[in-house]
Amino acid sequence: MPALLTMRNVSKSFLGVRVLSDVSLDLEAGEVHALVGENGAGKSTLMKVLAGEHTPDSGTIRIDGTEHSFSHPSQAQAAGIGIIHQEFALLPHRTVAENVFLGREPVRRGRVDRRAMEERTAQLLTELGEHGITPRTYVHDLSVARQQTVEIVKALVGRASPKDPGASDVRVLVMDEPTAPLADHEVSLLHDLVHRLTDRGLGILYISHRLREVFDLSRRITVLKDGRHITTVPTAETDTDQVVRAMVGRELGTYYPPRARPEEIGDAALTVRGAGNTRINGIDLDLRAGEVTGIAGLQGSGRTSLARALFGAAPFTEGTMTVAGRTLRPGSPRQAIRAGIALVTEDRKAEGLALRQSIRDNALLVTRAVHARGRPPAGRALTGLLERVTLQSRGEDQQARYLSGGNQQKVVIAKWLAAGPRVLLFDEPTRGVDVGAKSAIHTLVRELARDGLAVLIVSSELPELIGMSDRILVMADGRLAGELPAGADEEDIMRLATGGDRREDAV
Amino acid sequence: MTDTALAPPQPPVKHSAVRASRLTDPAVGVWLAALAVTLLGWLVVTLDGGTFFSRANIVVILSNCVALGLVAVGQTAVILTGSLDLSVAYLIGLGTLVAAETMESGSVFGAILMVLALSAAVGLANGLVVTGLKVNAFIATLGTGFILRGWIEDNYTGPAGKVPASFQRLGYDRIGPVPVSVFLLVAVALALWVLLKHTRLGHHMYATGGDEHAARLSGVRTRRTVVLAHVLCSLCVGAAALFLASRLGAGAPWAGTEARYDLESIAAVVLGGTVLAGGRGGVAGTLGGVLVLAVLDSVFNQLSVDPFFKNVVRGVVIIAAVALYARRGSRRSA
Amino acid sequence: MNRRRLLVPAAALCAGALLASCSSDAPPDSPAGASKSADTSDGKDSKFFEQAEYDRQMKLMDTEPEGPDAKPWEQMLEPEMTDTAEYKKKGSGGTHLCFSNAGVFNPWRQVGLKTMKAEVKQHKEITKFTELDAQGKDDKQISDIQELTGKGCDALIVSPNTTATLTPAVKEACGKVPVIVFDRGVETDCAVTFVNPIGGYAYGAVAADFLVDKVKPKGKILALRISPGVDVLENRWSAAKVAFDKSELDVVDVKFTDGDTSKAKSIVADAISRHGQIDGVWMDSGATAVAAVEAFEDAGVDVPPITGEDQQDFLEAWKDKKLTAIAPAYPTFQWRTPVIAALRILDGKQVPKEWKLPQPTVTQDTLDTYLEDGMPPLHYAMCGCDKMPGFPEAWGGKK
Amino acid sequence: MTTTADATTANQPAPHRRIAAALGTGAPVYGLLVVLLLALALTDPGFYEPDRFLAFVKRAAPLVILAAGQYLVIVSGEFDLSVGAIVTAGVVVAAELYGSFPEAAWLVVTLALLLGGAVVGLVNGLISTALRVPSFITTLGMMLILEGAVFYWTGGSPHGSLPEGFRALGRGTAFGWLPWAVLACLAAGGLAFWLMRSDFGRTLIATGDSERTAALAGVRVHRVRIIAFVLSGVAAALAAVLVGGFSGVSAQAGRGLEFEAITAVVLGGVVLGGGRGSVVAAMAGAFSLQALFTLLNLQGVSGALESTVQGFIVIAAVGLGAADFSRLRRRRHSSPGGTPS
Repeated sequence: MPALLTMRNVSKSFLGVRVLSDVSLDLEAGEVHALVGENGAGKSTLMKVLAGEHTPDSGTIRIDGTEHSFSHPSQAQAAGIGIIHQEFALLPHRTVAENVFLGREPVRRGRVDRRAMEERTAQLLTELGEHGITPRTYVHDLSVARQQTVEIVKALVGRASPKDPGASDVRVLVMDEPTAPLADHEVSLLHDLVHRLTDRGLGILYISHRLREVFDLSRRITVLKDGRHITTVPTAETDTDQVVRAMVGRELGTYYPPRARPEEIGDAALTVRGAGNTRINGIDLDLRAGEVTGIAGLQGSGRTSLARALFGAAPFTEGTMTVAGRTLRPGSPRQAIRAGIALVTEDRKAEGLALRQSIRDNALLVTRAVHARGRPPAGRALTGLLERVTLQSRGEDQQARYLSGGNQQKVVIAKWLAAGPRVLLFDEPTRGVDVGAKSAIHTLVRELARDGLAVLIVSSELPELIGMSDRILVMADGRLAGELPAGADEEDIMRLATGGDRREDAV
Repeated sequence: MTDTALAPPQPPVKHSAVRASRLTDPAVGVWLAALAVTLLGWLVVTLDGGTFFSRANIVVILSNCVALGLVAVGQTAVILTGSLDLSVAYLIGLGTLVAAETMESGSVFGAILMVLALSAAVGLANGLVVTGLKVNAFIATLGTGFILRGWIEDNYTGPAGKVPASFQRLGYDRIGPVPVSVFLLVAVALALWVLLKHTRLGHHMYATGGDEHAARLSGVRTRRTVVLAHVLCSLCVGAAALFLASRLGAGAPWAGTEARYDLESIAAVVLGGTVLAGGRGGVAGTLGGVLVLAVLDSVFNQLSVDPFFKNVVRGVVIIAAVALYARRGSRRSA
Repeated sequence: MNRRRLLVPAAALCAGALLASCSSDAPPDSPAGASKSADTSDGKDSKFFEQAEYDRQMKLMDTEPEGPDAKPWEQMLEPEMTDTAEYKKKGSGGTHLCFSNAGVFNPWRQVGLKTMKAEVKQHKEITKFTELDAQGKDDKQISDIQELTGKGCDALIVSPNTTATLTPAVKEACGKVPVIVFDRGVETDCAVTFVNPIGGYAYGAVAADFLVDKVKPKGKILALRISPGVDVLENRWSAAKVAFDKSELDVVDVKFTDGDTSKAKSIVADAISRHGQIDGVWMDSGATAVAAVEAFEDAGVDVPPITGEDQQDFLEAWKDKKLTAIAPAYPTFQWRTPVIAALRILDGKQVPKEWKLPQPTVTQDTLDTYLEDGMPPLHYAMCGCDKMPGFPEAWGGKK
Repeated sequence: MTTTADATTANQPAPHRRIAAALGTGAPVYGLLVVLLLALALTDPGFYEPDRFLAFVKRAAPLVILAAGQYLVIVSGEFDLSVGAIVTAGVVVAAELYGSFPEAAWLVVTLALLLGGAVVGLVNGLISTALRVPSFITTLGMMLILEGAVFYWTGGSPHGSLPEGFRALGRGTAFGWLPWAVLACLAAGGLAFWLMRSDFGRTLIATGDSERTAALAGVRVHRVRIIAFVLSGVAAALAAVLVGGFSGVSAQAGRGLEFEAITAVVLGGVVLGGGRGSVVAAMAGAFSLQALFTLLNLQGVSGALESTVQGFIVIAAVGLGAADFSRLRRRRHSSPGGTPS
């Protein structure tokens, strides 16, 4: 019996540049097959080929032994391939049902059969154990996590036949970084879901940077590098180091840089007392020069709100905030920046970069916007700055959108360093960043702390948080639930984070 | 000042807000506005010593809705899909000419088909230029407009053709106070409404307008959708041309441009709460917008307001209305 | 799959169209009657040329008008009087006069409207004057007329936006009130009287003949027109064409300016450079005359014989720059006549079926009599308003 | 994925790339312009005689200035449909002012107009940002309001005429050979160019590219956009001065100019929606458009067909640009910059 899905010698190049060369891969029914590799290794391209977004230059795609060639996503769907994209493909102003069936609305007597759509959607939602969503809810009224669920339901709905509206004939499900937007307990929900799907005989291609998940979930792991197939191994027969080595092509040494020694930690650069706003309250916080403070917490616990409040993006409405001794009345990012606060946001593409502008213009944006009087660093100064963040690019004129996630993040950091901040806030510093760049960023962050900056890191990746932080503050329900010393373990953190089970409103 | 830009991506909203949004739905709002304007007009006119709800006046208001209404309904289709059509004005002119001339020589029905065929062709051209050549709709349709204009100027030197009395009845007959042409408008609007709400094409138009990339990833044939939207729009414009032909009794090259149907229709659509960027709104609102403009016009007439001053008021009304929608929109972080 | 979807709206539209046609299955007779602008156009101006009408206008130009010389707006050429007893206003009480205006989208109409309003003021018996402005929309003017017929007007004055398209509406109105049409005509004689000057042919011919007379044979003529498709203007051009064809002159360019002065100026400049020289400029209206003159100045060449209109700025330029020029007029005083006509009709006095007004021309000799100092540049000299109360301020001028 | 080329060399862009960057995305428009200018030379050998050519530039000046102003608004992600109305209003108001104060100094009137333009722009900006009305609608409404208001005020036609003093800027020449309009055009162009090199210009483009990013980087996005609108208004007013000077009083001086300006900017490869495109290219677009008009004049294309030809060429040119651009994008996309995931 042939494998559920076989891709053989798939090659794809864009005007001469090869991004996939002779990649082969197969997927059994009921298996989770993990696909790992650094950004630009070709994962996304491979998936886009499978999804029918790109047509391969050569190679074959077989499903149940029958060969297919896709020229449009709808054909891939018709062939039973469902994709969960890293960026959601949801329409905020349409209902859940409309989104789920978009592109394959069931039609009865010439009209779209809304009832069928909504019934089927509701059914699938309950099957996935999701009760907070009704098919008629507007997507823009849903939390990110629930939008994720909608994405999955959407992927599960195959091309409906008029007879049996919404009859799912999805055989292959591709998940591209599905847990990226999720909080940890949501991740475990997702994993249960994945198991339930495989039990139904679906084959799942699972793309992720989080090796822990990969090892938890997958039966086999395939590693891509520079558009080539490196290896495919049964998960049971390998370990993290081997995989990482295959991905990076070198040893990654110790994962995290050494923490700050006590004498390196200075006095408070930023102090907050009794501060709060609609989302968070009672915040007492000191960020000390030279120290890396980690903020842990579930999605919706207020950790991001805290960062944005400190930065004045969603300012505190009560309490006091002093930076380097001078009180800062909460207002706009502009004021925060003036006071020497910088925020590396979670959503790099939408909030961190002007994607169609050059690296130079992005790096200089803050200084141009705020410190217009003092000449922004130009020429060598800028070059030096970019070297410092170990940016790898085709020159300062390259547009930001053509950089990899890691290098994009480095540009964002450079942008803030150019403004010479005292306090550096990171929200999910390494989201969607590949292993190599990840450690580079970690090292950089530590260096900055060592240079006397006060650093705050918000992250949903506990290993990162634990590895990087000199102390960890845990948030729950918009309050600081407690503080843990360096090297605290995940159980302590989760206990504080989930203190008093309030998962529902945490979502 | 920059708070809008800073509002965090997706603040969770309670479901009650969704209910509320039903009430603050622009489509409803604009009809309320229309009602308000009507009552206000009635009040003012009566104080001025006129009669607003006279049968004659109602007829006038309604029949003034038809031409703009048909165009605006079509415009709604393209705008919802995230596109735009600035060529409508010239298409109307050409449409009336073709209609009148074919009716003079041939049959009425033939003429109708001719005009619709012409419109469909123009719509197709617009759609293909926008999707195929990737020319921004603004420029593309502006260009086709120019092309049509040249065609008209080169082939016609004034009103031409002649519409038989039989067909003119479309423009002049009425049932009670309701001109039959209004039924044409209603029919077209209804057809488009059904199409938008209850067919795949409709759903895909909303999707394409809302987020073309997402729609495409979801397997929507976005290009095809945009092209069809343009065709639909042009067909509505064709209907408008037919109506005008029947009303004017002949083809009038500048029937569309002198009335500025291109910009007026867009104004009406937006007044009706359809978002210019696409993806949200609908026919119902547009009709409301058209009604508001028509009633305003009538009130101006009753008070014989200086024609130049009318434009000032219209401009203010349009801006004010959209500003209102913007406030509503922001309140629910839509 | 999309075919079926396309059917839905298509069907809907046909349904709409059908609905339309069922309400109109009456015998397709043509009440509006065939007319010049109703026959299919072959895209050339020939269709705008009628020998008979042309000859008539030529003859009228030499005809002595009846009526007071001092008041050309009350004069009439070859009138065929018609009886209006049936319209005689019953009982006393003020007169309610209504006016459906095509629009005020150009200075000529603005001057005209001011003049008409001034005329209305002069008559105590007119207690109410309702004006509706169609802003150049045929469709709106149709409903305006319908609306006015419902307003209890004693008489309705109509200045149609276009000839063919307003015929049905006017016919409808004729049944209810005495209708006076002026400026542009309609294709029905149901109106009590149709007030208009001699016409476009005469205008075009006068200008053309002037050039034929002033410009040496083989001279290069540049014809500047506002825009195609405006019947009045088309007539002017077709008549001019006749004259030029007969002459030795060589019309090197016929361009449309859209009444846009800077475009006109550019066109003239380009024409000069393209043809080396221009020996005469013919214009179908005065709006852009001054721009043309300036184009020659800026190009550093003498201004050749040029035709314009009785627009103030042109007359001034003419005088200051000692141009060889002529200005046929489409007199704005014709805006006074309809009011006068209306009152006569309501008095039961006779009026001509077609009230032909004289169409004076501004020539070198008459220039000073028409050129009124202190008037705004876009004023039309032949408004016949210089004796009216409120002149010149009401027309934007200064004493 | 990434080049291991060491950063230092990578960060010294080759001169040709610097030039390319300076020219921006508008590459196709320069081609178009060259073709048109050549065509002009062929149709009319005398075209490049200094005075003739200067006359051409002088004629193009208003549109170029409008394009520059329109560019600022478009690149920040907005629209300005009111410029045509501003030009008309400007000319009529100037005439009206001279009607009341015949002795007014040209400089005063000119400055008054510029100020007026600035105010209109300010209103446009405030409504579009603070009230969040799409600028397409704001400026559309403003167009109606301006035209209406001006004619309502002047009863349809201005009372005065424009004296030579005022008209010199649009009609006269400096040192007897160099039209003032050309100088004004150069000045405006230079200013726009400098502006876009300045910090303001950069933040403006960034705002058009990603409003959220700009705001979080401390850019006062509303203020930046409002300034763009104000500048566009001023540019329109300046164009009004030139147009009025060039051809005198006219009640429809600015008809259709808004569309011509936007067309010019798009011809210059500037992306409607903002964040991309160079002001030089936009102005080149304006020149191309004017060259096209002139060519059609000289070619003696039947007056009626002109607009058809114009329509085709505009669509073709923009289509070409779009195609060109997208191919460029794909090449870069696959380049070792790494594919964004």
